[in-house]
Amino acid sequence: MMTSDSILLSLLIWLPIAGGALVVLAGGSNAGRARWLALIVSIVIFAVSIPLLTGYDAAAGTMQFQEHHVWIAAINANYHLGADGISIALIVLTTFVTPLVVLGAWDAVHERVGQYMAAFLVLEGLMIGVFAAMDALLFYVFFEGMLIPMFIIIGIWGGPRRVYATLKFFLYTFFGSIFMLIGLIYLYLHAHTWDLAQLAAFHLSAMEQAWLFFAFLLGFAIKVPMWPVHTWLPDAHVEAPTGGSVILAAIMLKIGGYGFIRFSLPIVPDASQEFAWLIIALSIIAIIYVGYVALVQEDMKKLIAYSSVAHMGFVTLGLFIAFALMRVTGNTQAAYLGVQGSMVQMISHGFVSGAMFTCVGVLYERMHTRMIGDYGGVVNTMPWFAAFWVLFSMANCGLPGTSGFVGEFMVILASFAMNPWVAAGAAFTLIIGAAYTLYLVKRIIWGDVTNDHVAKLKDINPREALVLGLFAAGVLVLGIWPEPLTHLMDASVKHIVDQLLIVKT
Amino acid sequence: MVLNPTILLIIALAPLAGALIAGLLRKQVGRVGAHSVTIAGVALSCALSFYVLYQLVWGGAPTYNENVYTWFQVGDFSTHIGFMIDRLTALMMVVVTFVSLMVHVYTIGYMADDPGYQRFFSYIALFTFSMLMLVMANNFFQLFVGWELVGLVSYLLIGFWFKKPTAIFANLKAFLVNRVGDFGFILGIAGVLYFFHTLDYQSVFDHANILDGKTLAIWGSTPWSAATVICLCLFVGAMGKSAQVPLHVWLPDSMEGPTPISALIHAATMVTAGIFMVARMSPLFVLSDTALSTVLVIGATTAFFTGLIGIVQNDIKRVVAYSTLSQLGYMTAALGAGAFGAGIFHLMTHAFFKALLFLGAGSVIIAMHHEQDMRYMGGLRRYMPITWITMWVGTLALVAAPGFSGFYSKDAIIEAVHESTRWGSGYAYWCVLLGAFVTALYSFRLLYMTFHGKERFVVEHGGHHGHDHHQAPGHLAHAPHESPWVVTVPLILLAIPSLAIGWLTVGPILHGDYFGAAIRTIGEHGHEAFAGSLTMMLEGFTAPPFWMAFAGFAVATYVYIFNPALAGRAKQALHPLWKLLDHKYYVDELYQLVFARGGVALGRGLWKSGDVGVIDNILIDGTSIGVGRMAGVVRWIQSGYLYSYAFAMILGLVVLLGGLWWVVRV
Amino acid sequence: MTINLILFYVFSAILVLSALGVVGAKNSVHAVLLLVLCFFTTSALWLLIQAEFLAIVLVLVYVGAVMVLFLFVVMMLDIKIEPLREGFIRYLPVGVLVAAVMLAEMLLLIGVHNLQVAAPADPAGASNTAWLGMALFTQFLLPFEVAALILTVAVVAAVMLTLRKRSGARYQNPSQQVAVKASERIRIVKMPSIAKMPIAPKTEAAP
Amino acid sequence: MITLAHFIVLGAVLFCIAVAGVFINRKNLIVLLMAIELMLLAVNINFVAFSRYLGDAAGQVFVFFILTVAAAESAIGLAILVTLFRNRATINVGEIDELKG
Amino acid sequence: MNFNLHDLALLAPEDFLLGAACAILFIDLFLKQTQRAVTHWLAIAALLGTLAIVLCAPGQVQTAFNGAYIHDTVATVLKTFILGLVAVVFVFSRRYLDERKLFIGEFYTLMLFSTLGMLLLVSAGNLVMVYLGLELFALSSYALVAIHRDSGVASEAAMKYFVLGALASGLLLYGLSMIYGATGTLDLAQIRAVGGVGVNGLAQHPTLFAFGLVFVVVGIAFKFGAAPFHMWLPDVYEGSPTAVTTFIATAPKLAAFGMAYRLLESGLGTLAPHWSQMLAALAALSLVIGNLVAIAQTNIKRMLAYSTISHMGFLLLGLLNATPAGYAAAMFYAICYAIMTAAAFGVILLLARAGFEAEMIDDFKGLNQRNPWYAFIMLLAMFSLAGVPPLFGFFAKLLVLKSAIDAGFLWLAIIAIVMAIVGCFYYLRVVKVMYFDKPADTSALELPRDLPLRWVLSINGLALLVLGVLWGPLIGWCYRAFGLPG
Repeated sequence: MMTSDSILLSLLIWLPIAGGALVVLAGGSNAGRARWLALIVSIVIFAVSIPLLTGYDAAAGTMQFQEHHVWIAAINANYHLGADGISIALIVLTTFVTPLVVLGAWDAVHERVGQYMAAFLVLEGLMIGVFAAMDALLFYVFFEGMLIPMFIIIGIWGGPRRVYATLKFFLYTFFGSIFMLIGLIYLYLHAHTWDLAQLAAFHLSAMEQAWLFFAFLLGFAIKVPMWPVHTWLPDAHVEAPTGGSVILAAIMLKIGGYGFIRFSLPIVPDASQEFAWLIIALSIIAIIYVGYVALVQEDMKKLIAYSSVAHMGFVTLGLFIAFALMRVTGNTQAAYLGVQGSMVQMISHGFVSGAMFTCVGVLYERMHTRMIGDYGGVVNTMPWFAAFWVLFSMANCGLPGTSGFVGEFMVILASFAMNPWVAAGAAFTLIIGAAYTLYLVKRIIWGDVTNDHVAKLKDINPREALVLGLFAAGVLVLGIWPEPLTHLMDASVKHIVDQLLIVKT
Repeated sequence: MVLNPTILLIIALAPLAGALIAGLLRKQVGRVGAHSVTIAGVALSCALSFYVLYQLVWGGAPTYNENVYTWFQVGDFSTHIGFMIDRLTALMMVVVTFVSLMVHVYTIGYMADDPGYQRFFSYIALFTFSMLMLVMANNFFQLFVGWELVGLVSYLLIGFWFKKPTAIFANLKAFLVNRVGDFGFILGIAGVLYFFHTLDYQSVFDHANILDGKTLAIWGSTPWSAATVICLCLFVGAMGKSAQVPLHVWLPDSMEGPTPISALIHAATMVTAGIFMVARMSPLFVLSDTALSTVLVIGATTAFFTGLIGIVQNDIKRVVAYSTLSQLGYMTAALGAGAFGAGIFHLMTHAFFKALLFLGAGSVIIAMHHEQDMRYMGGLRRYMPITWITMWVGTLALVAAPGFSGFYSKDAIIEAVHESTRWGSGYAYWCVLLGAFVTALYSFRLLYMTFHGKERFVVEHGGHHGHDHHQAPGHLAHAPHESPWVVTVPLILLAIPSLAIGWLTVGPILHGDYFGAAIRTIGEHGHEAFAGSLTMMLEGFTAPPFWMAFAGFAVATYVYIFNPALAGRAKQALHPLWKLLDHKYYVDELYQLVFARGGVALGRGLWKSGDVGVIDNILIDGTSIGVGRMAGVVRWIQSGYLYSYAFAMILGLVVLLGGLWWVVRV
Repeated sequence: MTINLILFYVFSAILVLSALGVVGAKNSVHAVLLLVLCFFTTSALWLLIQAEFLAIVLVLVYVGAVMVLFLFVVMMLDIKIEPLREGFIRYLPVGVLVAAVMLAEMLLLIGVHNLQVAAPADPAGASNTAWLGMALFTQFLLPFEVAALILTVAVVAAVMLTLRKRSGARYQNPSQQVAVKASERIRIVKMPSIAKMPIAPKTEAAP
Repeated sequence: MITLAHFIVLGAVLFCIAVAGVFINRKNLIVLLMAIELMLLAVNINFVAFSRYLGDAAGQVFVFFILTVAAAESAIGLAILVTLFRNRATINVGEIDELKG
Repeated sequence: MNFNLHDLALLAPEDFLLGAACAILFIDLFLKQTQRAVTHWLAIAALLGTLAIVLCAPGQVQTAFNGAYIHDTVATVLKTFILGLVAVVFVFSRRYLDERKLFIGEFYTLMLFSTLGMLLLVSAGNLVMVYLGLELFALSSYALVAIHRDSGVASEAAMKYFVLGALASGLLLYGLSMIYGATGTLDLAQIRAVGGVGVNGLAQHPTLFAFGLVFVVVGIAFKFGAAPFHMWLPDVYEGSPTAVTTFIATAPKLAAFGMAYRLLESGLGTLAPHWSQMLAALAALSLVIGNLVAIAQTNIKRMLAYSTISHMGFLLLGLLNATPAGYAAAMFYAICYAIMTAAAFGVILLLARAGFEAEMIDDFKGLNQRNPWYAFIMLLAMFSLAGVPPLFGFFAKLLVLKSAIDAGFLWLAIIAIVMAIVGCFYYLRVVKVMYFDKPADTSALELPRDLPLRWVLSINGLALLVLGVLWGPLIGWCYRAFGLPG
């Protein structure tokens, strides 16, 4: 079967990769040319992704922009792309963040600029591939392929312990995903297809579902990351260059959540229901435990990384309460809200964490330290920067009016319908999230100038202001009016949630 | 006559526009531009708010309840930004915008020398916007949005002088304590959604009775009444914002912010959001006696015990701050007693006189060159008569001197608590009654220590070197003098309602049908007796609260005017009590120990032993080290000797042969 | 017990003992000679079951060529007879045990009782050699060619590995020899017809 | 009567001796090469016996090839041995352990 | 049956290669050292010519020489890649040999004979041909390992290779003798047909057949280098001149697969339940030992040797399924492995200079800064070996894992993936050294002006990426070779 509604998704996958090759070939020796080329390519890609938003029929909520080509006939694997509201939201997030990363690294990276930019562009293509793949094998290829550029990014342009961090990152995530591969192979051997839609319709016994569930869980839980398999993230974030941290936090983590939506929920719904308590418990632990851990971090990036873990707890929580809601209480409304909440949380976290890491990068470029103790009173010398930082911090602790609030709000509301205590656990983030975020703000931004280095800081330049401003725009727009986003995803979310009712055993 | 949505939008957005212009274009608009644009915005809001109030009260406009836009829609559930304007809302809008306007004007004088001038105006205008969003909300979601936004602005303003370590400690503390309240609040909202499937006020209030008989399994097998759970959760939010015990700790510290902020946010408006919210939720609260009892007890406790602390404070603003706490306790007690109207009424009167007191205190502070310790004041009435007089007005209103606005509201509260038969009302009555004494005591103590008696400050002439930052306490470079008109005019404008608003409005608000359906009340408070403001005033002179207040006045007068030495002796005699009060019952210390240090210790423990110790070191790195060791061991087999290689092969063969034999042996 | 069987046991005993000797011998020369003995006895055993051709080939090829090669190498290399190392004694029991276990397993799996078959009659009308020849040149023609190839490889490899150019030694260079031109072979020297002095002319020969 | 079993057992015994020779021998590479020759001899005995007792020529043909290859093998083996000896001046198995780990 | 010309025609590739090899053997004699390039190019031409003939061969299954030679698609696929890879090895090796005074005709001759042995092996139709093909290829390899006559380690490696190889072929032969005894025939097809209870063989004795199988499996495992028959492999990889290592690491794995397929499937297919258990045990051990010990290596050649062991474990995962899909997966794996390894060794060869072997992992320090392109090629090779998509190696792993799970060896698949993670570590270490470490010498790397080497290496490296994305045709070919729709 060879059908194509559009080549948009293919373009979005391959343009960045080709662009990456172009950047490294044409700009390998000339840093300036590499930067401009990368910027132009990434902006073009963003422009190309706009028709996804405008051309998408949100009311239908189906997979659109489909492309279907036979890839490997021997094992019935297809190059099958498609995007629904959920995918589109994440794809556009990716195309939006990438130019910002390119801009953000404009002056921060001096060595091997061409390779740096190329790595990000290739990464972008692969990530879009993950969000667009409708074939499990294709998904897996993109899913794993992402590790390579990220490994390189952390390893080359990272901090002093970059080798440890990047190896840990790679092996950790590889470990998880390879079990998922076993699960996928098992599925293929029984269903003789890699097509996600067909897999979702394939009947599996309770035992099979349980095993598959854990295979998927390992893969996605590490990616998200969920407690207790989160420890790669702080290390990776701390050591990664700014752009790496931004992409890692803003998009790569989302792939775990996206995986749950595309794999665990529809393919093994009964096992997902069976073990939802586990995920919910882990999510709550992530929110509370990791929150406390974030509180005591001495390294800005580590703190933000831990806060990412805590925030991603909302994503998994929102997804897995849906089972209890749909199947036990029949509260469809709350189930929608929960899943939608985790989606919104993902997008929002993309902006917020991306922005936070960019901010850290701005400081790091000037002071070459990430230790909180080396800062203090930055507001005195960098008022505009401080304003951005406070804004993003507020978004990070879920202040209404910023994007950080929307998803948390939805998930807390939804989880109350499942169990007030779960909601209480989730709502605890209001306290602990504010505690670690504002404690950070207090130590870095507020106060009198603590040392000469801070005294010499210069406020952000127009380029940085542009990057932070765009992030801020994302944070605020989404916070003030999330309706377009929820509308984009609503029908797709409904579709997914309705599928949860299908009992497969 | 119906309300015009455009006007409502302008009311909300005019301050926001001012805030954005002043904040983002501070270089371009300059100082004058900043205060002009924000004052213009707030003044417009204020004027239109009065117009709206007029339309509602006199124009017969029906309650306005429309959405502005859909915030999000998920399935059939949607949240909106929208306005519900009834008389309660309109009253709050007027109070908020009026006080805010006064504070804006006052700020011109108060912050004249501050480098963050534009930023300040931007913040307070933003606050006005947020507070308006809060009070004008037509749904729980927007309520929460406003709720949090005012928290944000409060955070920013407490930490306005971000170089002061105490300020940035206080703002963090304020935000976190508020967040504890919000924690409960959001759960309450979640509960509302769970039972009502909507967050719109109207639908919820219309169907409030569906909560009847609904239960939640919260703990063990005992079912909890849904109404109680929801109301308690919501009330936790109110406790945070309105600084009720035990979440009161942030409010005194919030005095680290500039005084206009203390007046606007931490006295007149934001802290009363909790009161407003509970009143707004009255249709829900009336469903749960348990919740109301809790509210009553907590309110009464706050009213009395925080007032006591005010007696021992020396910082002029802190005295007013504890007074605020205490008054908020009164309002809460009123809510708990079911007298929602009285609570709101006190909220309104309190807004005026407490703003007045704070601004007056601020005026004193300006005069004293930012010295806030009352022990270095005294006799200021000669230097700043307007401040002195207006402060007297405010104080009399505060102590509920009959006729002053505070009298009408506080009396109604005490009466309501007295009449209440709810569990805990006996205790509450004594608290609020004794509170009247305490209020009078610390209020007059403040007046006397500040304006009367001997001058305890030294004016050093010719001290031109630098500013007075490094001055020893009580040493002033210039003689105190009356504040400029931008300060005194707001004082006067606030003194007028402090004096008269109660007299004028007690009838319609408390005994008339002002609130209509906006507030659901229980009981028949005061209906039997109201015969006009004058009568009420006269009756007031015979009621126990008056005598309690008078006693307070008498004691204060004796101790601080006639026998100043007595204060010191009393302090000696009642040392343990004094110490307890001076340390605010050690609540701060306790929290610091348990939550702050405990939290950090917990975090460190989880991090070091959990994340680093178990997960990373043992599981992750341990595995890799283990693999490395195994590699070393296995590597040893590859000895380099041909015979061991051959031996390995043969061993493999032997094992395979053995395996085959095992398989075929049967 | 037939005479054949007695002969079988005798030869087998010699074979096994000499094989043990080969493995355990301290002196390489002894080992080579014992191996030769092994081949001889094996050859005898094969004669017992009328595999004459291979019996003879074994002696000719192995004893005549391969073992001589071994001996040659043993003699050529100056090999010290080294004392047994301690490790050898220590691990010997393990080695013997493993070998014994292996033998036991093999015998168990072979199932000796299943192999008590007698030899069938000789194929009528053909000698063993002819019989093999027929098979070799019809059915196994391709392997035969490949075997030839293997021998070629062995030659090439052996020459490559062992042929060394020693400094000081003189070698022929076939490519030079083949490529030589007539003009290089002989130099025509012009001589004056009148010899003033009886000096012998210098000539150079191609190396 | 000599049965097939006699030869196969003999082959097995010889084979085991040869194999043991490979891994028990710790001093002399040449002996090792000879052990391999012994091993091939054991195989040859098997083949000849099977061929004879099955009345099939193929087995003996195979032996013929084995003999040929074994000769080539010895040639190469000894050539390598000589090279090794030239480089290391020893053919002691216990001393040839530069490559390990 | 008699010999006829048709038989010889079917052997056209081998005929051609034999003729060419002999011709080169002679021509080389008459070349001066400065003209040695002629040998080089002739050898490559010979291989490519053979390759062309292979590809032109008819598609249907045919036999020649009374079944001694089998022509089928499996053989065609394997021959194609064997020939191609040997040609690549030639291109890669030339400069390396030249700089070490090893640029001699014997290298080419022996290599060609060895290749011929492999071709015969993968087409072998009876046990004799299996043995002879194996020996032709093995004996040449032994000699090649020792080609650097003045190198102690090379002769040591050769000696070890030789002794253990001879031991292995002795074991194999013992097994073959038992199979012969059990079936009474040397022909693989007949062996399969009689299945151990043949008319000619010892019908009453079923275990003899399986008994022989054990030795056959050992022989095959040795050729693959599967643990515990892997001991030769690290020493040989390390000790040989890198050019020879490259050869040993690539094409022979295909030949070994061919041999395994011929023996185990064509001949002993009826014993699949037995041998698949045995292979499972070997696979598990190979995976564990190969990956674990590789971590501890500092010499990249040795590390790649252990990685080979683990890869052979993976390959066996496909083989033990004993279904056409499994064989296809294993063959695909062998091809993939050979291509990946060729790239890795190609980079080592490229970096090696006179007096510098570039065989320590640390020699690759900062390669990315000195030459990004070849660092990238090595990166592709390493990630491919590690099995990270979208590189070629991943898909090979995918297929063999699928086969193993399909065959019910889930436990084995789990061991395999766990060890793959361990394996990842040491491949990543190479990438780490190349990309994350600072080079000792930051100047741009001086690369040889050997353009064929650079181009072929680049193509080889990129092939890992391209085949990773478009591996459909290749797996399709493999599937069709085993009669599956592809």
